[in-house]
Amino acid sequence: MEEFLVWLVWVVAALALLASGLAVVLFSNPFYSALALIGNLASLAVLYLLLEAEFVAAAQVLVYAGAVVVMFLFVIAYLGGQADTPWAGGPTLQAVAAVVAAGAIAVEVVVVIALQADERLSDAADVGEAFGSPAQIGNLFLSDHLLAFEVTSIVLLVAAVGGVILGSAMPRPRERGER
Amino acid sequence: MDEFTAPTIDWAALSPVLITLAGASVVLLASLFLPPGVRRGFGAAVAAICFVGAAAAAIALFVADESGRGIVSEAIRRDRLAELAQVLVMGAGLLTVGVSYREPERVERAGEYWALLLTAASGMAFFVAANNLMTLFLGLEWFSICLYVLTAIAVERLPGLEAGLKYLIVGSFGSAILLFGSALVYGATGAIGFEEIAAGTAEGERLFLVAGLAMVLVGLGFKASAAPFHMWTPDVYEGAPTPVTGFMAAATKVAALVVTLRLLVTAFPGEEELWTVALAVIVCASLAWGNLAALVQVSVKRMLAYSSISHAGFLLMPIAAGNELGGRALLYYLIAYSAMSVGAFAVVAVRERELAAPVTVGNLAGFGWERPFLGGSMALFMFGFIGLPPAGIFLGKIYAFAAVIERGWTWLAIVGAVFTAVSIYYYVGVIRAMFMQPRELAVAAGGSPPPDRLLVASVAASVVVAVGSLLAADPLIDIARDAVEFLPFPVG
Amino acid sequence: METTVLILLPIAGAVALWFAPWLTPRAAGGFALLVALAELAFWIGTALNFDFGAAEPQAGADRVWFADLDVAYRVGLHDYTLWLVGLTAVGTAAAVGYGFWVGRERAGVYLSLLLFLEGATVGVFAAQDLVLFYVFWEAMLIPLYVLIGVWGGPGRLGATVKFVVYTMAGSLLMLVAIIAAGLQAGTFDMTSAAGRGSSTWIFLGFAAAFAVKAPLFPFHGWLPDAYRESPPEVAAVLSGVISKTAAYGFLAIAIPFYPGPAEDWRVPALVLASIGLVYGSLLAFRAPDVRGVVAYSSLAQMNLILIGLFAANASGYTGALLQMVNHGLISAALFLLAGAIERRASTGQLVLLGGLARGRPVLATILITTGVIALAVPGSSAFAAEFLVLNGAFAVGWGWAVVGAIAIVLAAMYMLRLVSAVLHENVGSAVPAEALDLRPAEVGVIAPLVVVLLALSFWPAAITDRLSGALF
Amino acid sequence: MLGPGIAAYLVLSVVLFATGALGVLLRRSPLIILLALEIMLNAGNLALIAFARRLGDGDGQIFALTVMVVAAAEAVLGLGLIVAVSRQRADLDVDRLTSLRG
Repeated sequence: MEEFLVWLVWVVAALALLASGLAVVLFSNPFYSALALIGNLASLAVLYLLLEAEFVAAAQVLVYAGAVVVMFLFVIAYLGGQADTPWAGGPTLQAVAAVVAAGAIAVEVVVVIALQADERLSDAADVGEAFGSPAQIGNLFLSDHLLAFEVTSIVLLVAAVGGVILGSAMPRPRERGER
Repeated sequence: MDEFTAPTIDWAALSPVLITLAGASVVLLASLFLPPGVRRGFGAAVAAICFVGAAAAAIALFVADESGRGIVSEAIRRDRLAELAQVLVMGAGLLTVGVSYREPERVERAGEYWALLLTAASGMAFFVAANNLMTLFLGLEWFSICLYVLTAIAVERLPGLEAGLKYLIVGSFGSAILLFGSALVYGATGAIGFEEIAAGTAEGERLFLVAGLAMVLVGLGFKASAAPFHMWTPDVYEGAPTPVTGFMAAATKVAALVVTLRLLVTAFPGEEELWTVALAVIVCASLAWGNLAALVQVSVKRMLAYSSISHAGFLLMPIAAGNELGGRALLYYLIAYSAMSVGAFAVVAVRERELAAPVTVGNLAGFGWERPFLGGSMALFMFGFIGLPPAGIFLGKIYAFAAVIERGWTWLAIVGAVFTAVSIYYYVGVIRAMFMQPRELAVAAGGSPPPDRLLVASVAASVVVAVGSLLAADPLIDIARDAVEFLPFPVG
Repeated sequence: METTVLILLPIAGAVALWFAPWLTPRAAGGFALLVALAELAFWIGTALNFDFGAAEPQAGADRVWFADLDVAYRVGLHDYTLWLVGLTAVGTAAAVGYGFWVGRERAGVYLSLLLFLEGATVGVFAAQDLVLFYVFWEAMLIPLYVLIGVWGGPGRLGATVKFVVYTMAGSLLMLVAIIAAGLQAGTFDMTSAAGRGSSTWIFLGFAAAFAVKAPLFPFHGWLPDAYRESPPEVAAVLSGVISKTAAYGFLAIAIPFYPGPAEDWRVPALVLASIGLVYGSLLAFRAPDVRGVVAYSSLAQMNLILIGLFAANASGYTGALLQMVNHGLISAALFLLAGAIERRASTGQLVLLGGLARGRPVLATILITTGVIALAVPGSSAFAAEFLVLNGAFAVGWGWAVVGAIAIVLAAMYMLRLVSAVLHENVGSAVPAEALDLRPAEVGVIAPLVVVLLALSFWPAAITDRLSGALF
Repeated sequence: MLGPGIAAYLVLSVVLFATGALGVLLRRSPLIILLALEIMLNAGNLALIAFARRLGDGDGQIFALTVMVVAAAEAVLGLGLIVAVSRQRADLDVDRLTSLRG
């Protein structure tokens, strides 16, 4: 019964994940895309729970859905009609690159499925209660991965400074603006 | 619940990272209190002191002991490869201080500019020491994010902003690929540390490992701007403020290539037959694409961007050789290349300020005779980029070719020679414009900018490094040997 | 030690001039001339102390440059390179003197580049290490490029691009060959026997660079433009001295180090050189201007030298070496004379020239003397050299000697045509009546070249008897 | 472990990564490209966590957490740049959509 429930949750989460992912990419209105991203992140959080990564799942919901997506929504609202301005600055040679990427990824899917048929990937380690718990994560962060932890704070600080600089981009008077 | 034990930290090993980081904080905080007039000078002074201090610290570490060791559970390494790369990054940073001191955009956001420059160098210093996939990813993002902001720091200039956005998007795309590749490698070997990956390679799922290795290579290829992952390079180099471009061209290449070398050699020695061939293909693509596209460029910055793509090819060539000679070749080449990149972009910056317009090959006309020192230096850099003496890239190319020939890939050296011949045309075009075209062809200059002794000093330092690296080849190659000899090269 | 001085003296002079832009053109010119003459004097001193007959390079130096590939600053002079270095010193001194007298724009930079070129050329002849050889080889290219590109004629930009791309394409293949050879041998030392081998590919890599620079027949596309568009004294150095570095490359590296492949490729090389000899002579005969005649005759003479080299016997080698010196002096003198003529008539077109002999005895005497030596009348040093070359070629096959003999007849034709078109016939429309005879300065520059030629004509054994068996 | 094996999670992550990659490559709107980049990074996270579960190893989860921070930082900068670009565009020239060649 429990097995069935887990399967059910997984199937629902997986379908939601794929559907919302596609929605993010396909919606022409960035506002809907950002909303779809919330669904995407939420279904990811569910999957993380199934993988016994409770702390990551919690962080996912708080950081992403709570902060990042909200930021996206603010910006989209701020820009209004300008938000979906097409932009020629993206990666070039899209068609070729897309085909190559799709091909490479298709190969990988086949690989994964093949491995699964091989039964090699269906096993998982036995993990104790503590696996994925805040205590374990905290312990790792402050011992083995202390440097990574510190670096994340630097990355955030730089992003904050960058945000301040970019936010200061006030339209300037013409005579000074033309350099 | 495990008993928590705080890790012991080798602060000395982190000193190049910490010195620059501390400098960044000082500049950032001080610029809140200092009057705008002195911010620029103060920031520049702090930046210069920190770059010198960090370089000195790295040199001291290099001299202090020859054995490498891991820091904080092998998250990063304290070894001579990292320390030499740190010296190069700091040197590029120091030169960039001189080049950007009078850059017009610096006046408004002086504090943030210097802080970001220092932080970027700090991130690179961390990145080159990375010893597991997580620190590699984080170090990459650390300095990349600084560079995204530096590219767009002239927030009133649309080209700069668009370049920053493009850099961010393409760069993050590369990082995402790198991340997914890292995940696959982690899954295949059960480890993120480079040595453990090498140890776990044998029993891991090989298909995952190969796919992961390929994606990691692609991610690093984006940073090194090697073809076919180079498409951002010309636009970003053109849009970014010129001194920042010089710093990116020099320091990013050092960081990306040193890490590529370390990762491939320490983590994937067992997959040598795969990545050497993959790199050889990337080398050929970069040489072909960079050199052929550079032929038709009008803008000097774009031309130099394509030239940097082609040099990514030359720099990857010794890594593709996979032997110790190649490791030496890479580091020696980087010494000369990084100095000359900063110097070349510095000269472009001068002309750009004179004309108040983007520099094209056409409006360089007469520049060589107007400013003999800068013109002569630029000529030296251009001849040097071709690979002619008396610049050190000449020997760098000899070493790179020697490395692949020693591996038995003479054909790759011939490909390199052929595209060097192609490259003559566009490098010489710059010299021709500077010295052989009548001055009237250039757009009327917008007044003479004030003399910029710091910039000239930076260019002079680049010239000294460029020529000195040829004359003092033996000690430099010994240093390069010290830096790489502990790496377990898979070939020869 | 002396060799190092010979290399570094002009380079030091060049650097000093480069860093003294405040010098007046006159002061800069005087200084440059002084350096060039000091170099010449030093060469004479070296030659007087030279031990002819020793097989080892002399007066050299050996300092480690970078040890891991065994590359070192190894220099030294063989008896045959001594003469080529002397040719370089004489030719450059004449060129510097001429450039000083003519008064080029930005004289300091101009003359410093000429001096730098001299140092690099001496380095090419003196290097006993393949990497060092390559360094000097490429270092010659940079001053030449700038000299032609900045001070050349109206078509200079196209000429420089052609010149640089041709020569670099060849020399980059040589670079790969050098690296491959050095890695195989474990050292780049040219004096060690380890560098020699039987690899056809390495031989062809060297041959590519030398064939372009010499130039051997189908690789001469850069030559006419470069010789026409250069300032006359640069053309004099280029055809008189620089082209000899390529012949030297065949003589000292390509053929002796790779005897097997050189043997295999001897017939194709001889065929190409013969074609080049005849073709160059015919073009020289048809060329419409003074410089064209001298340029194509240069092509022909270089191919004659290559015939001597590829004969690969003592007679051929000796003749080729003597002819290298002869031709260096002849073509330097002729290009300087061409410059003098162009200054007077402001054109080099033969149809517009003529009648310059009347009232200008010095010009006429010097031009005729040079021309007569160039066409190898019996008794001239060129005759001695060409006889030795043909003798060497005859030992390989009589056909090659016949081609050479035909070419000598052609040489007589184009030289006489040049002399008569310039000096005799009716006064050309471009020749002003008030055009002066050669000025003392011009005589002072050109006459020494001719005097040396005459001395060699009387005493060719000065060179030929002072060649040890080191080569053969 | 209950439910589907690790392979199922990996298939999901690969498909998600492909979706994001195609979004980055094919869409023209920078905002949507940024969202697609977030999806790519999250796909990497899913793979990391799935592998961490399989290996019973905490490193993968730590890695995923740091990736989240990085993704947030990238989003901040990306959005900041988009806002700055659109302000400048409105200021300078509404018709000119790009000043750089693509």
